[in-house]
Amino acid sequence: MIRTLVVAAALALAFSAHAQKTVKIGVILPYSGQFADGAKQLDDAIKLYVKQHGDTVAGKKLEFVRKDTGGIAPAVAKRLAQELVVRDKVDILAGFLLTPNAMAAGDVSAEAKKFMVVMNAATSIITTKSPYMARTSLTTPQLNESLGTWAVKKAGIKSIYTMVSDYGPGHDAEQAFTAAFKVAGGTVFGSVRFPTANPDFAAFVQRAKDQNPEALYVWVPGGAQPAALGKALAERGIDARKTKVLGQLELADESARKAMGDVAIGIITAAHYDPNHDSKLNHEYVKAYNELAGRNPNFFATGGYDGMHLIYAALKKTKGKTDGASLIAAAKGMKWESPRGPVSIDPETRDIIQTVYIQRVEKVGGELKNVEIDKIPNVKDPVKEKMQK
Amino acid sequence: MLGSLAGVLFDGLAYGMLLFLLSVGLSVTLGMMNFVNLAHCSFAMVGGYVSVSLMNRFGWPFLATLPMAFLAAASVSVLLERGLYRRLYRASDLDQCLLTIGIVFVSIAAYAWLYGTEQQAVEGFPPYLRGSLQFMGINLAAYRLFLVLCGFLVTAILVASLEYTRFGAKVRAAVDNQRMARGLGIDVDRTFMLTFALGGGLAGLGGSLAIEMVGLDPGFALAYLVYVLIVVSVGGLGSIGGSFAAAIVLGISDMAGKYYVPWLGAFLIYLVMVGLLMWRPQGLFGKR
Amino acid sequence: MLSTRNLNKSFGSLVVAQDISISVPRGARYALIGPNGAGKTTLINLVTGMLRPDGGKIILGEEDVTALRPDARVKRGLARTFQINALFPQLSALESVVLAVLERKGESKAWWRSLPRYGEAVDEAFSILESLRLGPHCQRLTRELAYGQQRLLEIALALATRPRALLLDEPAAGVPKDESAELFTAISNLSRELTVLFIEHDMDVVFRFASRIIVMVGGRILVEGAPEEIARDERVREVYLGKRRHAFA
Amino acid sequence: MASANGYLREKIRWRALELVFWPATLLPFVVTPDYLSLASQIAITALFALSLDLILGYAGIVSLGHAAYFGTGAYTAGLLAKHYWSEPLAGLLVAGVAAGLVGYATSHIIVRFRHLALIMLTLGIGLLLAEAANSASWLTGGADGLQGIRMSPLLDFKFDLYGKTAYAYSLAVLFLCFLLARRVIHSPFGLALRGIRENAARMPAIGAPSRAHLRKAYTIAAVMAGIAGALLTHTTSTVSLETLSFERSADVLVILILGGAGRLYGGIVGAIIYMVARDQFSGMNPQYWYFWIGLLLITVVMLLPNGILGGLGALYKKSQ
Repeated sequence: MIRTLVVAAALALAFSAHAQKTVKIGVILPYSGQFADGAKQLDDAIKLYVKQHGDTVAGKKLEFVRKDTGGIAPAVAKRLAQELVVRDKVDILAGFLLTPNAMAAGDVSAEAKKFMVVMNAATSIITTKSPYMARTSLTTPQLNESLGTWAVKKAGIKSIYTMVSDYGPGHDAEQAFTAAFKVAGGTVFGSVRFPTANPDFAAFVQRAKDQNPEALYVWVPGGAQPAALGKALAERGIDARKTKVLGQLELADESARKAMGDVAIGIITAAHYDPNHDSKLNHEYVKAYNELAGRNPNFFATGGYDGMHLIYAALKKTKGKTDGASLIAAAKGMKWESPRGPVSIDPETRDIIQTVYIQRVEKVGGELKNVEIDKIPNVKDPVKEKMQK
Repeated sequence: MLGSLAGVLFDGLAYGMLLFLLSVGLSVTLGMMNFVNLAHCSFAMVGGYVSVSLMNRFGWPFLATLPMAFLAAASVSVLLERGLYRRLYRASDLDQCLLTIGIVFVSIAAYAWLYGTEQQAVEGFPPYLRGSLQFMGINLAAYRLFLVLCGFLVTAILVASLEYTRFGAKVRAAVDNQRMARGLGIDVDRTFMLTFALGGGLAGLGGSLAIEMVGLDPGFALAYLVYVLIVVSVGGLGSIGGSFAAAIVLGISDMAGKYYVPWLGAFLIYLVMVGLLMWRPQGLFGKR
Repeated sequence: MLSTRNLNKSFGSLVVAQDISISVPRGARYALIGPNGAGKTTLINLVTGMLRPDGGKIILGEEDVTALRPDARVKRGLARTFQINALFPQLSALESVVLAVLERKGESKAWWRSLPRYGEAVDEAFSILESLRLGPHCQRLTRELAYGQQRLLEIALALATRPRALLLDEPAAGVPKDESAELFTAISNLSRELTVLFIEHDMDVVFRFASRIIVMVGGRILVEGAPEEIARDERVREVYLGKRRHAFA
Repeated sequence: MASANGYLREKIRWRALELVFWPATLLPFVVTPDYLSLASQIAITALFALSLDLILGYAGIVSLGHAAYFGTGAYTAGLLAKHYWSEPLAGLLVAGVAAGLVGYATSHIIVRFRHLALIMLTLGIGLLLAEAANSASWLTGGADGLQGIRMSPLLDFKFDLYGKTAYAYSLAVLFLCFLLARRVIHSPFGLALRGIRENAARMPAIGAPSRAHLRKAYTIAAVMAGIAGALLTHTTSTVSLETLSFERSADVLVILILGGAGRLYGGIVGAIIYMVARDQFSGMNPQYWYFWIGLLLITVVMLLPNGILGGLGALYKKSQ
């Protein structure tokens, strides 16, 4: 009887020792369902980072546990986060493509004091949900307020007509853009909202064309809708070269440009990352990502790639300590050169500070690309900035 | 203002044609054969992916891929009919639901594995189908015109073949009363198989025609299921003409609603459906 | 007890009931006969409210029930059976009759107390089944009962609503000869209070059980009279009985 | 021959299997303490499936929009907890009443239709309610979900990470609702519902006000679905449009058919098998688990007609 006790004790010790040696990272993404493509992009970037930088940091081996939320499902996301903490004993929560899921998991990060890295979800107030949370992607107002100011100040646009998808992210983007646009002196003379589920854009674009606006501001979620909207613009004879078409980067990402064809030329978007960005680090990153995933990285991927960088850097700084408090302290104020350009983590809001690029779709060497025509460095999240004042 | 009214009506008609082409196959399988085939859009996906691969990988012209999409989807539906559906002809419609939803799940995962989850971009799409033409001051998109043409063509062929040919008579007889049809010497089993192939093939054709308008990714099998069910139920079971009329009514009212009353946009198609069903529960031209 | 005045009904150009006025006194046993398609079942559907008449009145006792919904007419004591069995396959015979009894007593709204607590209704249902000699089969599923027993169950369901007037639509349809005699003896010893109007094709049964006979042809009443008159009436013979000499005459 | 009443009492008696099943639901506390939050969401889904079984299995109403009442309950509980009163039990009752009112209102439309028209009307009502919740984002928080829900503890047990309180709470409410459902099914009203399912045309001929019965059944089912929705809000402090979505209505229908409609336990068995399978498959293969769930559904429907319990019941009878 004694012998079995000794063996059990030894085993337990070994197991806990083993636990010291590894850092477990729980990745929560919508691997299946409507947003599966974004999740795949982000996940490939995580794999790329680990492949490039090895899977041991500060002497500890990294271990990943992947969980699928299946789409917008905060109740499921919260349960998965709880299971990761309680059952899989993870040290770090990562991933989070969608805002509702990030919000729900934020509660778990706060309660369990686990370091959490949001790699895409873009609603501003997410980082307020837990003091141990940092974000390495973007916030919707960050891009859209910069675009609004730029549209009046630099592009000299006087009046604009806005068309956005009728749900949370669409409202946030429109509100951010129009606020900055009006402050800068522009006027919004009309707006319309698309239904979120597979709309047909013809009627809305026709309505916009009838107002023959000087410029259009558009926001649609990624996936099939940018291409469908582009085609509707072409069919209605709205030429992005004459009527300025402004929007967030999804409107002119690679799959949208490929599906739209030459119709896309002239579309102006605000972006925090584009594979066409001219920097040595970015070219290497794009080449390596193509080898691994067979296509160019988009902003989902880069959010994931930089998220991993933040985790690696924080672990190095704390020399492998994995408790939430020390990791978030290490993360605050972290600065580094990302494929998108210089980025840093705002010590107060733990959100990302980055450069916002204004880019136009042009035909370069027979291929449609986003060409940078302007940039606004070191943009903080305006919503939280106002909250602090 | 007239210009845009005619424009909205044309767009509504084109959108209705798209809904019709996607759902006509279901009005054959669900409508005539009374089989709750929720996997209808999976067959549409089969057609869509076949024509995308033919165009992107083998450089086929778009129009040539349409018959191939029809045949591919038809053969897949025959396979499934022989293997699975046939055993559930007399099962409760709940069991038919379970089987077909199972097939939808399998098809989504299979296509995500085969083609990846990203939107299928179509290279080499014929330019003459992309631009738009001016006709009496209205801006007609070429592809929408093409869809309207396809809609009328498919309806004409279907109504002619089902109403005026021996095969059509046999199908309607077999569906109405299996026992009696067998009594008259009709090989009911083969007729059902061919009818199912027709339904599946039409779905495949609808799928490939829809790519240009609404794109294609593995989630297609669930995304459009609701709209297809709406068209078939409002149109009335067992009537091709019913689905045709319902698709046009829904297409135009949806488009007009989004143009004239945008804040009501998303509600409209469901309100129209509820209204029509409460007025005619068996559907516009439904028999039972 | 049960009477109709100038009932009319037509589906477009097809006239299924034309100016029908009948009157069945309390406790009577009336038979309704006529060739197929004469409108017999339609008349029953009109009287029970399954079909809305285009014109005319239906009187039950002293009350005009023309505008009432079918279930309201049943509550006032007008019950019927169906030509083709319309029963509850997965319910047992006892459960079916208990359901009808509870509906009559308005107790089927009770969703809190369990079924066995309604002993009174259960016993009443059981006694109805026993009166139709279905007692031993009361626990078997309706689906598993013999066809003849199902016809008896149809009658039991109707009786459970304690009707004042009972309309039997070909009660013995599809029942073999020997069993139908047993069926009709069960019907005949129903209470004297109960007014019965039944549709039947078997002339031996009609002439043995009916106190008066109504003959319908083409949606109209051809003639009404005692069995002997009907047997001798030339028009009936021509239209319906054909040339065969009738055993009775 | 046992007396008629004895036969009916025999049909209602608690079966041995049932007396084993319910205590077994307490095992997760001991055997799988790490799976309690999953267990609580299974109990909630089982309650939701049970409410659908009341109208589908017992009254024959096939609904593709039952999430409308689940979501109404979830949002009512969420709004109540956020603005007024975050004590769970009161929230549960108010949510149930709210869902019941919506159920009663919509039942007037539902009971007048049958077959495909009925299914599509339930679908339409569900989708309209989901769109309304999305456009009323000032109230419901729209796509980001309702934020700022702070649940106060249940009888001073906090809703914590480990899900102990959550599972105990969900299981208790599921058991109470199950007892209620069992009583309803074995009551005269339950018999009338089964009569409607077996032969709706015959009911008027025995004086039964079918529509009134169906409205009452639909309202009871809506109350129960609303309570299930409120349970999800209380145990996860999150509410999103997903609680009103077509996917949730389709999922619960699949779960009920998988388990076997019309058998009270169909929804519960279906929920356990479907959600455990989904959790395990998606754990093994986050991207393509749909394939295995689809295969599971096809196998069950091919081998066990009328769901798992239906199929097993038939096999058991055959072996007698």
